[in-house]
Amino acid sequence: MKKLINKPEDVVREELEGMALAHPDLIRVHFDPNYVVRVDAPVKGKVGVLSGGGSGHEPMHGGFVGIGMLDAACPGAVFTSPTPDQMLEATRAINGGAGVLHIVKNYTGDIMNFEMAADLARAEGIEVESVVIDDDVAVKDSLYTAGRRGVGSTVLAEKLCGAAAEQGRSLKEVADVCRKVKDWGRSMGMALTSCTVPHVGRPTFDLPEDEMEIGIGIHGEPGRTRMKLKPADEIVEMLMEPIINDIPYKAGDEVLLFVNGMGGTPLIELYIVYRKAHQIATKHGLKVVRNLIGSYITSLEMAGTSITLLKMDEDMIKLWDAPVKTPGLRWGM
Amino acid sequence: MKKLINKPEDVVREELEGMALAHPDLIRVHFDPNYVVRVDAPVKGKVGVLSGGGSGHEPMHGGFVGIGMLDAACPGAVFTSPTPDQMLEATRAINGGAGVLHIVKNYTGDIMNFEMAADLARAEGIEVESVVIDDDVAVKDSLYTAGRRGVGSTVLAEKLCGAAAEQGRSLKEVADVCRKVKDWGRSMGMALTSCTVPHVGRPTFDLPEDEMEIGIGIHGEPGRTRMKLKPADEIVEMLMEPIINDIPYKAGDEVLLFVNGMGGTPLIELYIVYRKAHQIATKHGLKVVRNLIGSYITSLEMAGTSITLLKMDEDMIKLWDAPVKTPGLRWGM
Amino acid sequence: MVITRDKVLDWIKRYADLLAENRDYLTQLDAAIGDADHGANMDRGFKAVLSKMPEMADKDIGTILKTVGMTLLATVGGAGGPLYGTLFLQAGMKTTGKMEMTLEDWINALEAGITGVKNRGKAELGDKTMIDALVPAWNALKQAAENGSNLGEALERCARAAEEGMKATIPLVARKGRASYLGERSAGHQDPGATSSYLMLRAAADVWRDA
Amino acid sequence: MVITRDKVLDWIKRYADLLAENRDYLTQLDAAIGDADHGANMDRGFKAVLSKMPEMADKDIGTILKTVGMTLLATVGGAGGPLYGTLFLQAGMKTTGKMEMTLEDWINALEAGITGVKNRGKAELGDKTMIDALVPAWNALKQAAENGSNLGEALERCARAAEEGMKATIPLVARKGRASYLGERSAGHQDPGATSSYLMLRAAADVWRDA
Ligand SMILES: Nc1ncnc2c1ncn2[C@@H]1O[C@H](COP(=O)(O)OP(=O)(O)O)[C@@H](O)[C@H]1O
Ligand SMILES: Nc1ncnc2c1ncn2[C@@H]1O[C@H](COP(=O)(O)OP(=O)(O)O)[C@@H](O)[C@H]1O
Ligand SMILES: [Mg+2]
Ligand SMILES: [Mg+2]
Ligand SMILES: [Mg+2]
Ligand SMILES: [Mg+2]
Repeated sequence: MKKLINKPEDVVREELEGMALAHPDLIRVHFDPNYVVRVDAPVKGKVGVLSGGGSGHEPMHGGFVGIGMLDAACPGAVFTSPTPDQMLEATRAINGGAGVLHIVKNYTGDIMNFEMAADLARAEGIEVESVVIDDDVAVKDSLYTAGRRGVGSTVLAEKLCGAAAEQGRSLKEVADVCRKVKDWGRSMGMALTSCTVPHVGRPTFDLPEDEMEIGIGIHGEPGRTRMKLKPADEIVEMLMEPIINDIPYKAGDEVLLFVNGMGGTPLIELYIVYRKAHQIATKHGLKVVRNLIGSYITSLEMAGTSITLLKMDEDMIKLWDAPVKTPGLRWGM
Repeated sequence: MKKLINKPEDVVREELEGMALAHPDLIRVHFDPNYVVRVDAPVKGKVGVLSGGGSGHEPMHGGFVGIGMLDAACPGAVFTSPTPDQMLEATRAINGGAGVLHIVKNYTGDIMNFEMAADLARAEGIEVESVVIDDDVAVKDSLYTAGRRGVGSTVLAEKLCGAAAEQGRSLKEVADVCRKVKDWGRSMGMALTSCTVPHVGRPTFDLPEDEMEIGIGIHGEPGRTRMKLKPADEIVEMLMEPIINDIPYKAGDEVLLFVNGMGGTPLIELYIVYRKAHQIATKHGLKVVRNLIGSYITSLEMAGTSITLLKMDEDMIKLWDAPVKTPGLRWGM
Repeated sequence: MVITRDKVLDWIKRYADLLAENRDYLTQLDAAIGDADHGANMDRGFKAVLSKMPEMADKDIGTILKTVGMTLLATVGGAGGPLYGTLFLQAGMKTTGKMEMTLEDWINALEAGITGVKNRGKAELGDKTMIDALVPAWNALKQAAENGSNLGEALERCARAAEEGMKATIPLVARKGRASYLGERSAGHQDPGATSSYLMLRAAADVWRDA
Repeated sequence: MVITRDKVLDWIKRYADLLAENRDYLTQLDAAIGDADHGANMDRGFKAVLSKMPEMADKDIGTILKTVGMTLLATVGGAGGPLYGTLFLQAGMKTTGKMEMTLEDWINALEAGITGVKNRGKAELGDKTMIDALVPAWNALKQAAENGSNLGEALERCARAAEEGMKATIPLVARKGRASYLGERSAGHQDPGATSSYLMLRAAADVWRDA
């Protein structure tokens, strides 16, 4: 296992300590229970936006705490949903009286832990809405299963909801923005290499030098299919096709195209991916009006990429362009 | 070789095409000869800031073209200095009448190619100043050798000089800012893995599973020493010690601390590195007043990190905080 | 033939030991169809539980089980945390104030725990989850009691049924939890949660055998 | 015993072929003490030169060599581009208008080229660069001419001296170029640039042997 870490059990705490040292102007880090919170929380009268999930996806979520995005983030152990007590304390810490939105990725653990936290918060009189992001088209959706995973759209939801909350919208309105992202966001990912969970010490799966996994999630879980390595353009086609087949929108619509790196893939490759993804979206008549290219929702040091397509209406474009100042995403201020 | 690319010989062109599709609001990409140029270049009366170097270090340099940073960047083949014709055309394209600064990293190839370009540009009546960045303390400096490599400080020089040029400072003044960075910036890097140059197809060096290279550059070249893998804190000590021993400043001074990822190292690890680097800097009485954490000057998919320390005076802090809007670095607008 | 408060603590310790021993095994199972953390999660949770042993030492069974449940909720995370947390919490509710349990009490407590898990996770038998170990195990326990088995016998039947249920998850295609993302590819692997549930009931059988 | 314009073109083609054949070898040498691109760089440059063959076909030697130099400057990049570009440009300056070269002419052209390389790169003999192949090679060429050797013999002596110079770079510690960053670790490896320079003079000896 080749990582810049000390002891596996200290990875999350030390990463959070690093974040606290690096961004005292933007965030505070609370330990035991662990959460990252906007330095001026709670913002009176503003809806609080909270997310959380296992660690190992940095900058998501802690890196998106700040102005115009998340008010707080709860990091779990690596790839493990955080616990209700973290979420409850963070919810309290960011409740400015206008209620709190929980942005939850659709994993059984996240769902259950956030559910318990929301129940406890409501019992204390805090208004809580939860929206579950489930955008991964690599997973077959069904009433009888856990449904689709939440992946790339989460980053976009956090930006858009954060901007909406910053504008002073109500909890319902902010949650409505999140529901639009939930409805309109579609993603799919692939891996060139496995990641290694620190406390495990060896790769989660073995991928021969000439093979790749298509349809992976963000936890080193195996994907939909394994196959021989292909040129980037063919890979992008394999990711874009299921997305395009699944989107509830059509030629002429405006979209945001998000090409994400899984942690071990350099930017030079992401631009090669973006090139083809943009071409395919355009060929289908979609207008790429905004984009995001970089490693924003990662899977430790996994090499690979995921593509997210999100339809954008006028309001969402304005929310996207609104100022944001967080360790991981910043513009306009 | 596991990469998201098509043919090795198309990597640079396709990456540039991806950039052009992604950022038409910020940059134009010129092909044959290749250069990336700010969309509104030349800006009349403004000093043009140009840099360039081999590809494989993204977002440097092309990702730093935009408002408040570079006016143009010349990408060479992977890890190969660009050629004088690219530099000459780019210099012409950004000359707004106030002259052009060439920010050059200290590699024999870069030096010679930029020298020839500067000579040709001057022959055309364009005022050109060149500043050579040579901040890598892993390399022993000497009058009789090629001297130190230019690494992390280059990113900082591009930001600060870009801001100075945006303010309307003269060529000499902008070059003076660059010379301050040259004088005050010190860096050192290490690798956990080698990178693979696309047209070579196999790792540049073989690093056993339990070993690392200390004192590497950004071209997959071997480092100063190879040794057994160590915990992150010890690695950071090994990088910070030669830096601290070499800096021409002292306790009480204000510094920018830049923790850089080499391309294959995820952010979670960089924060663990930052934590220790910040602690060491602070222990030596340096005041970390600004920082940068992320993969900004990479070496393809190499896993590893480099640390840069730059003394900041009041003017530099203001230049650092000034708005910047490029694909790779953005704030304030 | 009753399970004293001290025996309950012994059971928890034994289960904690089994989880520590099987940490890598559970992780390996989870790596195949999940995210390679079930072993670490359960071990972290039960290490935290062990650290609460002093404060549980003089408490009734209900308080002990609720403390275990709360501790798991706050330290395990993932799916395992709320599920095992709920199991212990609900079992604790059924045993409030008790300093010892009869076989009957245990059947009721376990039933409440399993019902809690079902309500929380909405998994059914055959979804390839811990439910596939727990439900047959409880059925066997109940049956044994009805047939007049003594405590030791009944617990052994229970543990064996859990083991069978656990093994029976191997051919199943997962419909709940993280393994469900794999679809057909999840078949051929044993469910990690069913395995940790079996270990829990195996610990009970071993520790309470001679109660 | 003169080198015609056509023979110059043949030499360039042969050198291009040698570089293509030795592309991986040069890259390997550069991987050991540099950045693994010398083979690809030179090959890319001379492929571009080959594509200019039609336009060079009816030109004088000076124009041919200058065209090669300009093409290398614009396509090779790195250290190799300016150095080989300068070498050919300077040699071209010395042969302006010539449709054929005597041994004397070639000695002067090569001297101008080498001087250009020295001025541009500031490397001295023993710095572990292409200079270590070029300078001894030129000395041997000059010596052979003074001793009255014919063209073929002189060129062979030149190529052999380049080869020896190339091999003599192995134990050296680099003081110029990228290999110098390695310090002592650069010893024990043959310099890639010295190797490509040897190939250049080897091509000349082979192609012009029977001029
Ligand atoms: N909805 C559910 N109902 C019951 N058990 C479940 C459910 N989802 C998952 N599980 C159990 O949880 C186990 C995985 O636990 P763990 O690895 O700790 O959590 P995570 O899946 O969040 O990483 C699975 O093996 C399965 O037995
Ligand atoms: N200052 C110099 N003078 C002469 N030759 C040099 C100098 N620096 C480097 N070289 C030659 O260039 C070769 C490397 O060329 P190449 O790999 O194409 O460029 P780069 O080092 O930029 O990757 C070295 O092997 C050496 O022979
Ligand atoms: Mg998990
Ligand atoms: Mg090079
Ligand atoms: Mg798991
Ligand atoms: Mg080289």
